[in-house]
Amino acid sequence: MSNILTHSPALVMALPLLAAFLTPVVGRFNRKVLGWFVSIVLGLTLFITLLMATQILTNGPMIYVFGGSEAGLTLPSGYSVPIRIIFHIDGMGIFMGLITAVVSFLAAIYSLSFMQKHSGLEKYYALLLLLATGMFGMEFTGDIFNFFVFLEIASIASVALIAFRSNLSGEPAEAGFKYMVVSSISALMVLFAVGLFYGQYDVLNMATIASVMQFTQLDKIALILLLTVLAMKAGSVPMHMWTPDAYSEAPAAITMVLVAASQASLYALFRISFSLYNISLNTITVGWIIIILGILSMFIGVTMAIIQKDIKRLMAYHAISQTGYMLLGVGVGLAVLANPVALESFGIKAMEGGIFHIMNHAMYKGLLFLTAGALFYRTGTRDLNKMGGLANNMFYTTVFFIIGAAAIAGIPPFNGFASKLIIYESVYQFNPLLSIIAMLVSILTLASFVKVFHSAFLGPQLEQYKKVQEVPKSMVFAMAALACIIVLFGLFPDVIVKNLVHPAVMSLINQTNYTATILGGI
Amino acid sequence: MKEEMSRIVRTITTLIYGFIIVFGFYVIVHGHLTPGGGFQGGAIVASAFALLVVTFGNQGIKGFLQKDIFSLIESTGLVLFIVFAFFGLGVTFFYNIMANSGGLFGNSAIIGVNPGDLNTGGTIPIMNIAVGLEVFAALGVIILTMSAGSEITRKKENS
Amino acid sequence: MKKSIFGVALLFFMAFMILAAFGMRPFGEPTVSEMDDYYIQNAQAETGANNVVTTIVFDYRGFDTLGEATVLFTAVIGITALFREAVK
Amino acid sequence: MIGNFPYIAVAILIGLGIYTLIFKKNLIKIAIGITLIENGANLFLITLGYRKESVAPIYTQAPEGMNMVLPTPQALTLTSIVIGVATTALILSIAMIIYNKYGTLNTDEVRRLKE
Repeated sequence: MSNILTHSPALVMALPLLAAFLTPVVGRFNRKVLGWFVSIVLGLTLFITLLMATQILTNGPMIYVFGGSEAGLTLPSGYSVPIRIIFHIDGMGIFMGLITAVVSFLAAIYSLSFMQKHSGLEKYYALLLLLATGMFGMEFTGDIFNFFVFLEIASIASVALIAFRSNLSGEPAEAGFKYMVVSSISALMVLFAVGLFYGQYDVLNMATIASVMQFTQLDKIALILLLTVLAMKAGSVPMHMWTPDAYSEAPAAITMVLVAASQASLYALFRISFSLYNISLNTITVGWIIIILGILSMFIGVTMAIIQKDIKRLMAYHAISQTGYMLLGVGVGLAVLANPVALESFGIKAMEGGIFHIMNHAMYKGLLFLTAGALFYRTGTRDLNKMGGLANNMFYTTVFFIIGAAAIAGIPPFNGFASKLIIYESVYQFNPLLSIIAMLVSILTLASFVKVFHSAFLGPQLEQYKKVQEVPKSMVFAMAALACIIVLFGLFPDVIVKNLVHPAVMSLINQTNYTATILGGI
Repeated sequence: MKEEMSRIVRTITTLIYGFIIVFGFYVIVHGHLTPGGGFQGGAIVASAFALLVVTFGNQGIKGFLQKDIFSLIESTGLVLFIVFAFFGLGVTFFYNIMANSGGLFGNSAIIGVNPGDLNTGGTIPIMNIAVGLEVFAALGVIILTMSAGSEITRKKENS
Repeated sequence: MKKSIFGVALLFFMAFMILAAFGMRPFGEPTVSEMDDYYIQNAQAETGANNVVTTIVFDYRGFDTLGEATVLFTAVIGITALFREAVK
Repeated sequence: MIGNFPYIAVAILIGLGIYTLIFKKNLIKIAIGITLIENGANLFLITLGYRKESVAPIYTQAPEGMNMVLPTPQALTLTSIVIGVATTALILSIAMIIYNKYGTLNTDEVRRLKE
């Protein structure tokens, strides 16, 4: 048992990878078991992630040296730099890992019936597993070049998945092309920044870079490059053009995973600005840049969403808008990082709100995309004007949609309210105007979702949808699981914040801990 | 565009492609001693297949190069690679258990400049071979798929 | 209009890059090389292979190589998935 | 001063790539732009590894008593080249699919997904 625990960081990567390599072979023998095979593998991965979470939250960060003579031995004797790839999983990493594990597991379950009619299923499932692997790698790795490799795995897998339905029409390929260009540029700029770090310090481990960081001009250039491209991959506003296309053209289950994938980029953004640079950078400037990006994302996202006719495009714009809340919360934390008094009084609180919102957003936005997928599965359209009266036919979907919409609009007792409340309270102490904008955006979100609810679900039963039935059981199960998480988080936010979110925030803020875990000498 | 190239190109290709493949495998197997390795050698082997596809056209190689076999080789290579990484799990994932063990590929190297001994390196040569198989098969599948795909485009344009 | 904005952005980017180029250490004179010296000195003894680059690729940073092989595999799966109905 | 020329070459390559991405309308040219940036990044990595008056880090029949260049950038570049091959192959395949569906490679005519 302890052996499994020691090797769990390797297992959580190797298990989905091995399954992905075997999926084409399994699919050749029996297409029926394929979906179940993948679901079981992702379920096991979720189980290992939960094991790791308990371990990390009780005993502190987890280290795994690949190929080392001992899993925890980071430095070779007599040398002061790590020479091997190290997985470095702390509170924040495992927090993101849990999101990835839950989301990809439910996506596999949902796909059991959602993707049944499509051809090339073994490829679909292999790509889903690879996408999950890439995200895990991005979140767990402590090595900056390794991060680049996993960023590429995640982006190539998501591009192929976005373009998966291009046999039916040209639009998915178009969205895939757009996303491919965006993600290749981001990955290459990350590679360039890796070169800048390596050229100056001759190390690739992030904790080691943080400890020797001099904040030269080259480091500033690397910071700007990294911030820009990671904000782009996270779908923040000035660079958000790929988001609605990619989210709306991908299959619904994949869209849910894509939301989590863009949050993995957001995680990397936070990791780099907090753990790599921390107070050596001008935290007030960078913090305000992130806050302004957040405010712009919030506002432009929601205004663009209101005018959309396509249900998935509308939700995609809302995803941009909700990304703004996370940037706002964490940006406030970054802006007051150098000021211990302010950090103690509201900075940590704001970051808790922002980080908690990441998980909440993954859950309710996933649920909303799944309900949109359920509507598409039964009606064959995503156009809101063509839908109507579906509440008569699809009871469960309607209930789940209401839960998701209430959560995204910040209505108690759902989880969106819990995290938004923390953000409002703490940001108000920092700057009241920002808090008011955030509340305004929330009201606009509610208005937009009332419109969707009205046009898709309410009204008289339409003639062409007379025979529409509830979606199959596996889809209902996936949606129900997400709805349960949403309600539970909404009812007991304090427990989650105390046990899961607070350690994540502290692991971001405390840079000395981060470097000391690798280099020793606390 | 004509499917096949001229007689000169076809003759030279049939003469030369075997040598390219052998050279590729040489580069793969000697990866731990000389410049090269799994990726480079795999790319060389795949270039032989690219040459064949260019020379004989997509129809000409149908019975000779098959995508399914390539896919199988690719999966085999990857599984071999990850399995040898798993063998180190007694210590850590990716631990080189066979280095300096005296068994297969287990000789210790002479420290410093030496003429090179093929039987060294532990899991490194095996992983080289695994990656070499994976790379040439993967590139082969890419070449075959894309050339078949471009043929569809060409047909569409002509009709 | 849009093009001129992009043009200005490109100019800024180029200025950045040139700035970075002049800020780098001189070509061919690495200031610190502790990690690489470790590889050069200990690779032969630890793995038995003569080619230091290969030892890094398959031993010290073997996990990167697994990721890289996976990228290639992903691309192959993606391409065959894209052409799955056109090419049998 | 002369020591910085490799880095300037890198800057020019990456700048050319970005220029291609912004101002060219053809999907294949966009793919070429990405390849240019990638080559710039690879060139940057490999220049970082050079050490004056040194030989390749391979002990097989190496000259005695010479310094060796830094091996890590070579390994990193190898990795990023293979990743680049995968990216380019996928992006060209998507361009082929788009051409099959729409009969054009011009980005202005391809644009079906609107705001």
